[in-house]
Amino acid sequence: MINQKMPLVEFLALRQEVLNQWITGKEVNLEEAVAYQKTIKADKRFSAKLKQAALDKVTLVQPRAGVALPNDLKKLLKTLQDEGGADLLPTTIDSYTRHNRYIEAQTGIDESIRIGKSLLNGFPAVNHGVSVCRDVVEYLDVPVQVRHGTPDARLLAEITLAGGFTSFEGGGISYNIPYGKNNSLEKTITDWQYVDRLVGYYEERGITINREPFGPLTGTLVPPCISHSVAILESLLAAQQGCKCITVGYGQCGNQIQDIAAIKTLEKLSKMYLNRFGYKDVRITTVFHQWMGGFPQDEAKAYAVIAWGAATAVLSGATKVIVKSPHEAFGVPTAEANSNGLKATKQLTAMLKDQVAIESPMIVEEMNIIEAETNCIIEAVLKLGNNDFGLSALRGFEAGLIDVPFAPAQCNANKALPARDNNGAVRFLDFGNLPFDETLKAFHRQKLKERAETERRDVSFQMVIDDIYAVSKGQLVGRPR
Amino acid sequence: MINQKMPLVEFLALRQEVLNQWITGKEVNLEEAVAYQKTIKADKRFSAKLKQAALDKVTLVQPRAGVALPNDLKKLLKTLQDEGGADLLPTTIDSYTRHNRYIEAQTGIDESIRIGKSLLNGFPAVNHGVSVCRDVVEYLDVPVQVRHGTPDARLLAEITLAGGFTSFEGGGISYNIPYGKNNSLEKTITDWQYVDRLVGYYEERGITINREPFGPLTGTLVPPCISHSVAILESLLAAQQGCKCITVGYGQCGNQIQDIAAIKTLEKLSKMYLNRFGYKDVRITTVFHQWMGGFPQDEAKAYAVIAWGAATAVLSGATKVIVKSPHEAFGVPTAEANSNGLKATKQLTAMLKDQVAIESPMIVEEMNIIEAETNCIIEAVLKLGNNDFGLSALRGFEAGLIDVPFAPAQCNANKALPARDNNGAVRFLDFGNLPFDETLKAFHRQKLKERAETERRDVSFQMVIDDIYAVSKGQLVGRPR
Amino acid sequence: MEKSTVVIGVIGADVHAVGNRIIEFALDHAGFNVVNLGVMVSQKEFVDAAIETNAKAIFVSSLYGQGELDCRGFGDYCKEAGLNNVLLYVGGNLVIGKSDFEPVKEKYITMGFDRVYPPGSDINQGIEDLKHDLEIMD
Amino acid sequence: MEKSTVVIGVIGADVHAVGNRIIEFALDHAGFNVVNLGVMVSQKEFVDAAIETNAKAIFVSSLYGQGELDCRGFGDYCKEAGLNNVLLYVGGNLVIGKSDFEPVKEKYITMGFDRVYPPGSDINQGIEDLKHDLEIMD
Ligand code: B12
Ligand code: B12
Repeated sequence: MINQKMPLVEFLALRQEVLNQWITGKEVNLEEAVAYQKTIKADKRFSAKLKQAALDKVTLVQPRAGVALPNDLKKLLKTLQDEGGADLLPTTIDSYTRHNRYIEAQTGIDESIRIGKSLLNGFPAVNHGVSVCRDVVEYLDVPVQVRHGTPDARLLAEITLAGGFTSFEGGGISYNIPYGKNNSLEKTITDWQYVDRLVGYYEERGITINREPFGPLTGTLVPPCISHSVAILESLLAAQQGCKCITVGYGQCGNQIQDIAAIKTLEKLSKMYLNRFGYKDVRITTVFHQWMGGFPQDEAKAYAVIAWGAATAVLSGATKVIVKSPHEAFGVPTAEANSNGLKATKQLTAMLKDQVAIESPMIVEEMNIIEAETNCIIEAVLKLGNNDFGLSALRGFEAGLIDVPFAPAQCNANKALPARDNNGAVRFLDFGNLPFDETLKAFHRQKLKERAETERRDVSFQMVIDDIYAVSKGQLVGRPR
Repeated sequence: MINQKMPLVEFLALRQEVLNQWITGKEVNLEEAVAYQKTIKADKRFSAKLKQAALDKVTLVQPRAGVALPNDLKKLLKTLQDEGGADLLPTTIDSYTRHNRYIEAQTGIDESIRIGKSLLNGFPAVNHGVSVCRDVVEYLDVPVQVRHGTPDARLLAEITLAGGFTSFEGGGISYNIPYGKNNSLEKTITDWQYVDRLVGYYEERGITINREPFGPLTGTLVPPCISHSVAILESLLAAQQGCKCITVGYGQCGNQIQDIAAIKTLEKLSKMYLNRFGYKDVRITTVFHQWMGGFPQDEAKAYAVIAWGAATAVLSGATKVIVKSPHEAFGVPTAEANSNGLKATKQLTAMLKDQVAIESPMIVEEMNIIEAETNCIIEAVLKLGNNDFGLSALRGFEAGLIDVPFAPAQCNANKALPARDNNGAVRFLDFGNLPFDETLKAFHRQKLKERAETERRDVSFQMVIDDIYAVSKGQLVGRPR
Repeated sequence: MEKSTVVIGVIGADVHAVGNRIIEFALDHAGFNVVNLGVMVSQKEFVDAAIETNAKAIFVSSLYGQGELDCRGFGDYCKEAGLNNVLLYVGGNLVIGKSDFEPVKEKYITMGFDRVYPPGSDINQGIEDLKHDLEIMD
Repeated sequence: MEKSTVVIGVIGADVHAVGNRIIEFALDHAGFNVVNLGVMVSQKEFVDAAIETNAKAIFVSSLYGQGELDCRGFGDYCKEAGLNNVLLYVGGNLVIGKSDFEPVKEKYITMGFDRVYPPGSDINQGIEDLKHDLEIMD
């Protein structure tokens, strides 16, 4: 980890090592890649399309999707574009690639070819290499992003950016904590500094690549202040390496007031901290993820959850919304199910775009809470790390000052526990080591006390379990039966 | 039309005439019917279930459904109850019965039996008679309501209330203006005074039958003040005849602020006017109808419209919501499609029930507008009719002081024209003879001017046409292409 | 050139008035002389109006699902009344329930209609077809 | 009576941790001795832990869709390691995409699992079955 923009020579030296990780690394020629990216027109670039959406105050829709084989991927993405009306497209990477297990990914490809069906849960872009990526991206009319969950995504970034993708999701924290078990945070942050430096390199050469920290983390009862803190740290880390176009994200919690307040504060706080450290020319946009937790199995009910997410996304003013499908509870959706999620979402993004979002003192109050919480965390963390962003993150997680609920990573404290309050907003039942001041703690305790009284039971882990199941069982607050 | 509770002897004399309209009228014995209604337990009574819902602050869900033959109807309603989770059930009456064309209804029944498929768009309850109705109602576990659109519903009411239904939709205005062409308003109001008197009779005998004026009227860009005015007049007319349990309704316009404000003012104003005329013991609840205009054909998009209606219903605090199905644009839904509409709706009524509705000065402002408009209309109308409710309605429509957009009835002025403003709220483009004061008129003109400027076109009928198609084409405001 | 007359209306006990208004507006704008009978129109009223106004076409709408019953024998009835050259178009939600359009179309063709339109059709399609059938050039 | 031991974990490169936590909590409450290997567990780790702790059952979870690849030969591998009497249960989202459960079940039975659970199964069902299979009385 370093605390400055990685010097060019150092970066270039490191590249050789990275490109040697798998055979396809050899295909990447940075000069040629820059030239290639320059041929991609504005309407197929993430940065331009997001900028326009922010100006027009509309919410763009984007699905998740990826399959093992290039031709299937092209067909799939084209359907999502033409039938589903996706404004932005993804390419979701398979789980072997995410763990740099390229040999197993190759088995997955071979097997998929053999039985004529994708056995991988995404597209193994590294194994396929640069020219296959270009072939995919060129086939489509809208910008395409790499979405994954890869702790060490250096080679993946090299190949996909040379391959014509114009946005890259992830970060050293957000693709470690929810996506791995034994990865050292120091290493993942360092590896992502490389990715950001690569994006910074393109930027120096006049090519803006959009970067998107993964907002929802574990997708499971993550209070806004936690995901905001990660988004802010990753934005600072990215800006430091020269990224200029960042989309910060948040996964819907379900209470509309909290969700609207979350998107508003996410944008505000990200900008504030970037400004504070002098990154004034970074453009911030926001992404709202439709409900990321367990879904109802019934498709009609799933549609309702999807639509509620779409509505909240627009009314919160998010720049884009990531869409779920009615198959969510079961498995990777068919192209048709995925399109249906998009169409349902688009109906509402369009129907609601002209509505003035409701202004309310209740939203302002919730914003104040989220800001206070996030500031407590970020200030404490930055202090601990002497304003060195990477070090701050590292020490912050070590000390449990940031703590992501239900994360599989061993470097996460896993002491803080969330639960819903009586109105469905996500609060803390256990603070772990979160550096909240007494006023904030009293607020959370009071909120959970209200719920406990309504439900005539004690505040306990059973509430958390009930909350985890709630949405899939048609509730928001997991009330006792 | 009379302006008092119809004297009992008069009512009983009139009954003989009504019961002679069709052979099944002979089956009705009022004494026996009262005794039968007394055997129906609280959990199968509309009045009790609505009261409880209002106390619990939950929103009940109810579908529309009806087929020609009793056994099919039983099966259909049972599916909606068990699969769809309907809290309240309907029986929608076919269009021949609505026009008292019992001979054609009989042909429809016979043909339906012959080809084994319902050729009628609803259940011809009059032709089937009292005991068949009881058989249907007894088969189910939740309360059942008669939903129709019948200008002269006297015989239908006699048969269905004796048949065990515990709620009856409609009114002399709301089942004339949108549902007929040449019906005299004087006659329909008089005929509905009979229906209300019948309900009043049951009430005197200790049986509360819920009455529900039909809120959405033509379902097509009806501004809240128009439907509110009709609801208030029909509530007064019903209360005068002794009805004590009234559910006032409103059809979703699509702008959330206007919709929430509409439900809140509907309840408030109805209570206010009932109080003013001394009907202090009438219990008022509200019903929110999911979007009543043209639907998108695509089912995923239809789900989004349904879910948006469900969400707004709960957040507005409506006591119940009437549900559409994903088949809406095509035809009467199958039991499955209808259940799917219910399930999607229930997912959100349950998920959102714990959320505090957003309080906002914008909602208060919109409430003020709706109240001012409605008061202008009602005061002018009551003045014209010397506080005689029936006469007021009659003269009010004659003078165009109340004017329902797109109504087929000749007794409606059809001069006022609605269009959406720039935020999607429904305003007036042409006031016709609506008795608005200058401040209100200036407000509407200003709102439409804003839209015209945004769209760079004049305010015109083309806007209205564009608005009529908008939702089915995935918009709310019908913007020019 | 003289304007051609089209009789329009919603058949049976059907009161869906919105589409009917728009059809009137669109035909009028397209240069036709429109005789709008409104909603709840009987077969007899359609035929009488067509004879009286020397109409070139009748546009029947049926939205409420009972069109199958209402439109029975419409073609024969027109022929009996001597309306041999009048074009008969029908559109709307022509049967109860969501169903394949082909069999529905056939059913109405058998009843004597020249053209049949599925739910939510663009009225401008109907107008184009009418111009084509009447050999009117734009 | 001594507590029976169950080894649990999420197989392969799968990091879905939420269900795993709940399974641990539920088995623990039901009176079992739980050895939770967490997420990203290899076949070898499952087998080693089962041998070491003298486990009566292994609960494999796979959520992320690649279970078909990860679970291949699991039964044989257990047998080779001498785990002949250990019950093998598997649950989660066992294949990619929404599909009929019967063929999925068969596929996993063929791989050597004793019981197979469809997406979103109630863990208490698994616990009941386990008690039945181990002949534990409540
Ligand atoms: C939350 C979530 C995530 C979080 C996980 C956070 C974390 N680290 O835990 C995040 C966002 C990180 C994530 C990532 C991914 N996810 Co995910 N995720 C989900 C989601 C929405 C909920 C899972 C959950 O927590 N459920 C709640 C728990 C309580 O239920 P459960 O896990 O099903 O477990 C219960 C039962 O199944 C049962 N059970 C489970 N195992 C066993 C075993 C036995 C023996 C028994 C008896 C019972 C049993 O008991 C458990 C407790 O009640 C599901 C979809 C859904 N279900 O709605 C998708 C889902 C599992 N994810 C999926 C995918 C594809 C991914 C990604 C590959 C792609 C992506 N979207 O980025 C990555 C995978 C990364 C990796 N390497 O594993 C797919 C799997 C597809 C498939 N099988 O076809 C799903 C189904 C979504 C979908 N439809 O596409 N995901
Ligand atoms: C608004 C509406 C109402 C309003 C009507 C107000 C009024 N008086 O006009 C109210 C609430 C009163 C109502 C009542 C009923 N309705 Co209604 N209603 C609708 C709805 C939602 C929209 C209709 C509409 O205005 N569309 C907008 C206009 C512009 O489009 P359009 O009518 O389709 O017409 C266009 C095209 O079809 C085409 N077209 C039409 N005719 C022709 C003819 C030719 C030759 C051509 C070329 C083109 C053409 O051009 C028109 C202009 O663009 C539809 C469902 C939908 N479409 O989403 C149901 C619908 C038509 N109604 C239906 C039913 C069953 C009823 C009721 C029986 C039951 C009830 N729910 O109370 C009653 C019927 C009363 C009666 N006797 O007719 C059903 C019909 C079922 C079926 N066919 O299987 C529908 C389809 C809803 C459903 N899925 O159940 N309804």
